[in-house]
Amino acid sequence: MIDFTQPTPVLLSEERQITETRRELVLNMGPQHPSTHGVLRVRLTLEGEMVVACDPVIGYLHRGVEKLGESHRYAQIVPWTDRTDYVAAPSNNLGYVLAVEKLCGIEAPERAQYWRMIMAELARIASHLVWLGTHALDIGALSVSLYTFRDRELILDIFEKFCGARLTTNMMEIGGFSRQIPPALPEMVRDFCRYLPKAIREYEDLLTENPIWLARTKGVGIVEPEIAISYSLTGACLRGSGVNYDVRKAMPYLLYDRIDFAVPLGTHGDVYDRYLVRVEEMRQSIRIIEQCLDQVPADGPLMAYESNYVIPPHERVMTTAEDMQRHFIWVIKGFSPPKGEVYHAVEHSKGELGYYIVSDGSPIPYRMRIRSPDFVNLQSLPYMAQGAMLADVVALIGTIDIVLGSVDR
Amino acid sequence: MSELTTAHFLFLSAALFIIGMVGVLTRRNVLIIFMCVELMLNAVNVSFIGFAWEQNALTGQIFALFVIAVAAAEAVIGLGIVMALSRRLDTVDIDEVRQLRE
Amino acid sequence: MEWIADWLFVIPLAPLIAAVANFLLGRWWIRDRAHWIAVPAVGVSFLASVPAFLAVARQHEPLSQHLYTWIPAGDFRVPVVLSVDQLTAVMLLVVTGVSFLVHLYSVGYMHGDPGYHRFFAYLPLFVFSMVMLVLASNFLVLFVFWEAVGLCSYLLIGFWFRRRSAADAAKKAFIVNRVGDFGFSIGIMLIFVTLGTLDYAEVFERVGTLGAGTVTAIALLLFTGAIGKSAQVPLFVWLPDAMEGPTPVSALIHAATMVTAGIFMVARTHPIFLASPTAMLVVAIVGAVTAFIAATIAVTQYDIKRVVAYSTVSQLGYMAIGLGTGAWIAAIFHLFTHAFFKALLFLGSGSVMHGLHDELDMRRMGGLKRSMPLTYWTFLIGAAANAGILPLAGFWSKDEIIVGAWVGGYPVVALIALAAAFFTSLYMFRAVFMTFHGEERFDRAHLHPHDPPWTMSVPLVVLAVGAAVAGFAGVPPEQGWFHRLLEPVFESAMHHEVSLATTLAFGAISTVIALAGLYLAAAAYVLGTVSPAVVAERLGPLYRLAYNKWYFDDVYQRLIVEPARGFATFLWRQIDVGVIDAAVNGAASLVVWTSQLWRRAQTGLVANYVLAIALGTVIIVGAYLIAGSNLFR
Amino acid sequence: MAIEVLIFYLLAGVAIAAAAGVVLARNPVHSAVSLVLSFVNVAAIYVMLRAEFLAVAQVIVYTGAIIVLVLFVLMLVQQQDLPEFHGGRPLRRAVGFLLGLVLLAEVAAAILTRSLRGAPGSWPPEAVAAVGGNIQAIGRELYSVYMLPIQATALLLLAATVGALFLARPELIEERLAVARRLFTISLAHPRGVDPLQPVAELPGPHDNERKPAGGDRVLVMARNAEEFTEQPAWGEIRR
Amino acid sequence: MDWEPLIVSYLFGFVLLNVLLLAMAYMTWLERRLVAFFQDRIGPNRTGPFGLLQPIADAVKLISKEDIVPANADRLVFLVAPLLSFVLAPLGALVVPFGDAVTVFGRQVNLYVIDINVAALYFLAVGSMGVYGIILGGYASGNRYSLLGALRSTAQVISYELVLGLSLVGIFILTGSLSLVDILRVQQRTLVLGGLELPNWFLLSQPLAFVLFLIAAVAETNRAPFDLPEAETELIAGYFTEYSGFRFSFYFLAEYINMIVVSLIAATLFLGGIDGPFVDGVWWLAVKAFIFLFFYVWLRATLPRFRYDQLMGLAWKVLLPLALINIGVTGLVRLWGIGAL
Repeated sequence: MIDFTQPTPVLLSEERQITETRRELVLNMGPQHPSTHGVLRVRLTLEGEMVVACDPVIGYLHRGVEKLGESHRYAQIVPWTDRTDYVAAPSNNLGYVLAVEKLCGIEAPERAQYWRMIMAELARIASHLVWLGTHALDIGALSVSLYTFRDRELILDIFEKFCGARLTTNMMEIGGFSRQIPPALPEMVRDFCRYLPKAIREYEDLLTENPIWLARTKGVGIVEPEIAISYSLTGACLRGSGVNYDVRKAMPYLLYDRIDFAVPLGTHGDVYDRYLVRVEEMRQSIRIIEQCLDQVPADGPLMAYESNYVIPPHERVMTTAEDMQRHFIWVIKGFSPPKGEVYHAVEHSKGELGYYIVSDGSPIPYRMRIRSPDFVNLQSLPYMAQGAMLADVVALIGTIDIVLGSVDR
Repeated sequence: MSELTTAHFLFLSAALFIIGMVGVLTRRNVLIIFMCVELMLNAVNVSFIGFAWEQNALTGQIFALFVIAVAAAEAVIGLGIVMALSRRLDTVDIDEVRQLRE
Repeated sequence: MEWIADWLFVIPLAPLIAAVANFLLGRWWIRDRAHWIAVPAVGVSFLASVPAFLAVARQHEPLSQHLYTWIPAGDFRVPVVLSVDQLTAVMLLVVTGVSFLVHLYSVGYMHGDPGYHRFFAYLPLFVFSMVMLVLASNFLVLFVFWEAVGLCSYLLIGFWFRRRSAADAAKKAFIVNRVGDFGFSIGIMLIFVTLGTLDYAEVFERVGTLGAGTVTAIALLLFTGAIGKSAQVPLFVWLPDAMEGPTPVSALIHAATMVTAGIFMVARTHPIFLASPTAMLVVAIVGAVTAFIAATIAVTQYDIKRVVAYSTVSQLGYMAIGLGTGAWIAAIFHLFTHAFFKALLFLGSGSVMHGLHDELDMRRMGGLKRSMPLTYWTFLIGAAANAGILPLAGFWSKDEIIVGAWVGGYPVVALIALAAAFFTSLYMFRAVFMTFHGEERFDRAHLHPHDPPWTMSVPLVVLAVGAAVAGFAGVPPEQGWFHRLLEPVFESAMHHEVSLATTLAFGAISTVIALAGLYLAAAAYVLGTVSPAVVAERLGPLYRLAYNKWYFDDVYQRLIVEPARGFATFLWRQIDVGVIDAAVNGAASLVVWTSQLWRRAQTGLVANYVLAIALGTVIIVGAYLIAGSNLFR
Repeated sequence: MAIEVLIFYLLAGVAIAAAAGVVLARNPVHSAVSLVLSFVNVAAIYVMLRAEFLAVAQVIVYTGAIIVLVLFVLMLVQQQDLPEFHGGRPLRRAVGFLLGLVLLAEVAAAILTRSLRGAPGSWPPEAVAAVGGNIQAIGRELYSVYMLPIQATALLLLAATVGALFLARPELIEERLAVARRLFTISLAHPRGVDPLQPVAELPGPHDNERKPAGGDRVLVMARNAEEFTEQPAWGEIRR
Repeated sequence: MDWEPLIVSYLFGFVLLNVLLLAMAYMTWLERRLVAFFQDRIGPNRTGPFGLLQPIADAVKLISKEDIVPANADRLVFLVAPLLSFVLAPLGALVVPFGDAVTVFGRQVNLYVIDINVAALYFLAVGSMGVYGIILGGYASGNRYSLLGALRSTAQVISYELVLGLSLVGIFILTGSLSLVDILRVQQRTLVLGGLELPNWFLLSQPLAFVLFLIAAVAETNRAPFDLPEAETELIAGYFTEYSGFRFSFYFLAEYINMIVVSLIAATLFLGGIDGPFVDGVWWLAVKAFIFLFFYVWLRATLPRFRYDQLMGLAWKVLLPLALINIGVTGLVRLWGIGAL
């Protein structure tokens, strides 16, 4: 246990002196390796099969999204957020647009908020499905990944129906949605909600009580709650350790305070608990989506109106002079939010996703910073991996649930 | 020598034994010495079985079986010692191991 | 029923399997389901004993099954043979039957204990050992399982080993028993030395060929074992302390079965005792003294389980009287009836404790009659049976022992036994009245006594029925069914000829004595006409003598434990450190010194050693070659 | 020349050549491979000598277990730990070769002048065939006449196993790892979020969280409120 | 010397080898199709009808690929190791009896290559030799993943070899012979059990041994869930990470032939081999072996992978004691003669 009253010495991996450790084997896992989820590189120091030290090396997918944010207008940044965590793109959009809306002091109409929630929860399910598939694949359960990807297709179909894109959706806009909801969409989502619990039961049949799965996940990669907090883990990594923190509950945004759902918390803090938590989160997401579909008004505006910060609706641009002017300015020059700084966080499928924006009153952010959850969560890998077996490392990488696009940005 | 006699097998045994012995005497790697010891044990087995064949008896075969069992035990302990050596002294050179002097 | 002869092995095997299973798997797999193995296993054992009993009861021929030869060392062979004759069959029924009920009772009593599986591993292990002890057909097997039941007793007394008193009691039981077992083992060795065999049948056949002194020595040594195991004076001190174990254990081991092993052993080896009148006299005297002393102590105790425990000691004394005076069948009959009512009393007191959250002191009970009717009535039956109230079980058997002693020519013993009977009745009803009558002296705010669940009450009821009617197996006295059953076993024993008048007279006398005890108890604790405190003060030294258990423990502490400890300290400080260690260290330093000289020859290079070996080989082979094969002839 | 003799020469030649390879190869792995080759050939010679069981035992025990273990150790021992073939102590090597030659000469002389014959044994090929074959014959002999030696051998193997476990006991690894953990822990532990000195009781009290059984003996706590505080499980017990 | 049986055996062995190779080729196709079926996919279906020509296409591709030898490989060993693996794999099948003797061209031909007295041990011996291909290949590649794969494989094969052998001892006790032909003959009898006429297959009298054999055989052939030496998510491809082209295909061949051989042996030892209802014959053996192969594929599609220490723990702490218990019980039963098994 770490003594919090004392500063802990931090030794950087590259400067580490290997003195009396001649017997150790240094293994470079990645950046080209089947189970590092992209281009993560992990330097493992092995003693036999046991991991003595583990240093994640990141940056192979760095594209400077934050820097790009400082040279694009506010509305142009939304597509860039898609490309950070590309398995749950709508959630990234959501975090950004909510931050900008908070900066500008506008709010999307109720109907749009409900649809944003639906899409964010669908994105969460999609992300968890990808995670479950790859995690199981890492541990050797081949078939689960194909099942989860099969079911993820259904979500991508919904996205496609809603906005035309499947992966990098770019669906949220500042102020709401400018397009109409396709009439068949609610029924499509409902169908999905009816179908998914069956699929989840199928995954659970394959894994939850499987002795090998239990042997591989139980007691592996334990993170105590204090440690989890001190690493500032968020998301399932934190809740698997039994710490009750979910942005949707702690700092409700959108209309989550109107929805009845529970946040699952683990009790042992190991890989298995994080698995259970994420599977349960999928179920809770279904509940949220169903409640949203019940509560969402069938009609009503989807876009905040009468503001310089949002793009005016199409027919009014065509019919009124003011709106045509506003449209012109919005498109050509962009909009200039008030001066100030803002941080807004959403509960992304991987944890707390925060956007911090500093505005100097110009149409371009002065600074944009993304607090991406997987980047932060990944730091706990060395802690979890120490003393584990080599095979556990892939399970641990899987359990953190990283997307390198989001880690490296 | 148009027919197989015990002498054939005894010569084979002797050859293997002496090769093994020379290996033990000349090599410095503990692991190779270990393998040479196995070779010597095996050579002895050849003559055991050769005699058994000559005498129409099973005693030699059974002795060879015991030799194999003892060799297995020896292998386990010997390799354990080699591992311990390399772990503690970082060497498996027989000339560098002088712990027996104490 | 003869087919059972091939299936005798089932009787010990079933509990053994249960014990092993619970022991190996209990901790991580079986846990709270332990009774699902143990209870049926003992049930099977009991069910297998019934046909065995019926078989020998019908045909009078002992059954036997050869399992395997344990020690085949030349002429000395120890086969493990299970043999069942009438005596064994009775013991089997008692052991497995009472054990089954106690197992059932334990399901409720031990529920929720963290060592549940451990308990249900030890208990069947005990049943296995006891059954094997009973089934043994030679002294060596008997001795092995004699020790095994001792071990089980140790484990079970110390079951709550985290409690210091329990651990101490377990140790005490073990050590005190060792004293007896020491004599017992010497006796067995003596038998082997003199007769060259350990098989029962052969020993009994040839016992007549021995000199009187040898037989007496053997008999007395064997009886030493019985003194230890059956808690006779002077080695009874462990039994009351053994109440630290869980109550079902007390009921099973320290009342119904294990302590009777000594009685059983003496009865089993009766030809040896018959050959030595001196030994018989000693047995009778020890029994009488035990019966009396324990009864007087029981009157003064307040711990309900201790009262029952001293009662056990006292009743075992009665059995010893029976054995010593030649009333063999009566002794076994008493063993049989005693098993019922003593197990009942223990389970009853366990149920009282259960209701009162482990309260043991009778001064903090009282008035439980209303809240625990079932316990009350069953306990009352047990107490009355123990006290020898007509027509319950204890009356018939105890009376028979007293009559046997009287007509067997030991009138003094009989009188002591009668006196003890008075105290028996007194302490038994004292316990009943203090516990169940009078005002409620427990903390009524927190305790709500109630009758136990069915697994605990069913055994109570069954045992109560047994305690009530078991005595009729021996009616009419001396000619009852029980006597005819056991007659073949004790053929060689002399028979008492008892006139009807004597029987009736003694029946009347003991009834009067028992009622006197009952009246005195009632007067003191219900009617209040006699004040116990005043009586105790009047009797002064006598009361204190009894209250302090006749100072047995203190005497042992002074005379044995402390000198032994002093001697051990002396050995450690002076002999061990001063002489032995010094010698060893001296030898070692000598070796060190000489090896310092020799080490100069060692280079530490293995390769050089190997070279030397090879050189030696070459030289030896060469020598052979030159000198021919007769070199070393 | 009978075909058997030819086969024998072939097998024996390969066996001896491979044995020489064991001694001469520079790379210990090559030595091991040569040794395997030699053993397999010797096993084939055993078959010629009507010792089928021993042939198979030889392959299973020597090549299948012992040499595999040797290779295992070779790979675990780092290459830089392996001594050079050449260099150092030429005198000893010369003496070794010389001793080998002398012994060879002596043994050859012994074999050629051998006059002693033992009494013929009780297991001619017909007797062996009568009980079903070599393996049955060995079994009969082994478990009747050699009962005690085989028990002793079993004890020896047991002792060897225990000894090996002792030699390879994992404390060393644990010690090493403990050192590593002190040195290499990369932690960003800052006192943030919780104050460990604050007693638990002062945190918001535990609520009646719904507990949902999930998978075996695990439960998930279903928190409905951000303030809800879950009582801590016994972390000390499940720490690795 | 009588040459004729030798030549007949040789010819039969040649035929057997070719059949094995063909079976192996279609085993790969079957596995891909089956796994695809398990996973809601289609699998190879383009090359020929139902993708039946896929194995041939794969073979052509593999053979025509470049044979790469890494710079820091131990060249000789690197080149020989896959061959070793491939050569040893089908040897086990030599002792499998494929049927009673048949008459071909007026000659009595035994449908097995050899019937040796120690056939079962021979199978184990060949299996234990098979590890050399893996360990040498892993060592010679000069790659750390390969080395780790080789190390894992060594420990695994030694451990499971033991279980595999011990699980068969029960059968040896019951038959009193190690010859597969004898074992088969014993199984062709009928077991009468309380009025029921059952085949005397050792599956019925040695169920525990069967389960142990099955598990150990899966481990011995390095298949899921025991495919640690080649665990792709941990060790890329384990010992054959550095191999390409036809050397890679040799490992591949060896793995599948091993599977087939083990299935044949398992079917012969436990399921009565060619014994079956209606007419005995090699088709029953094929059906039974196919069941095993299907089981292999099924396992692969279903189960996650064990961890190295768990694998060792399973072998030494669970399977080995169980095997010993099985031997003890079988021995006692045989000693006391309960039942006429």
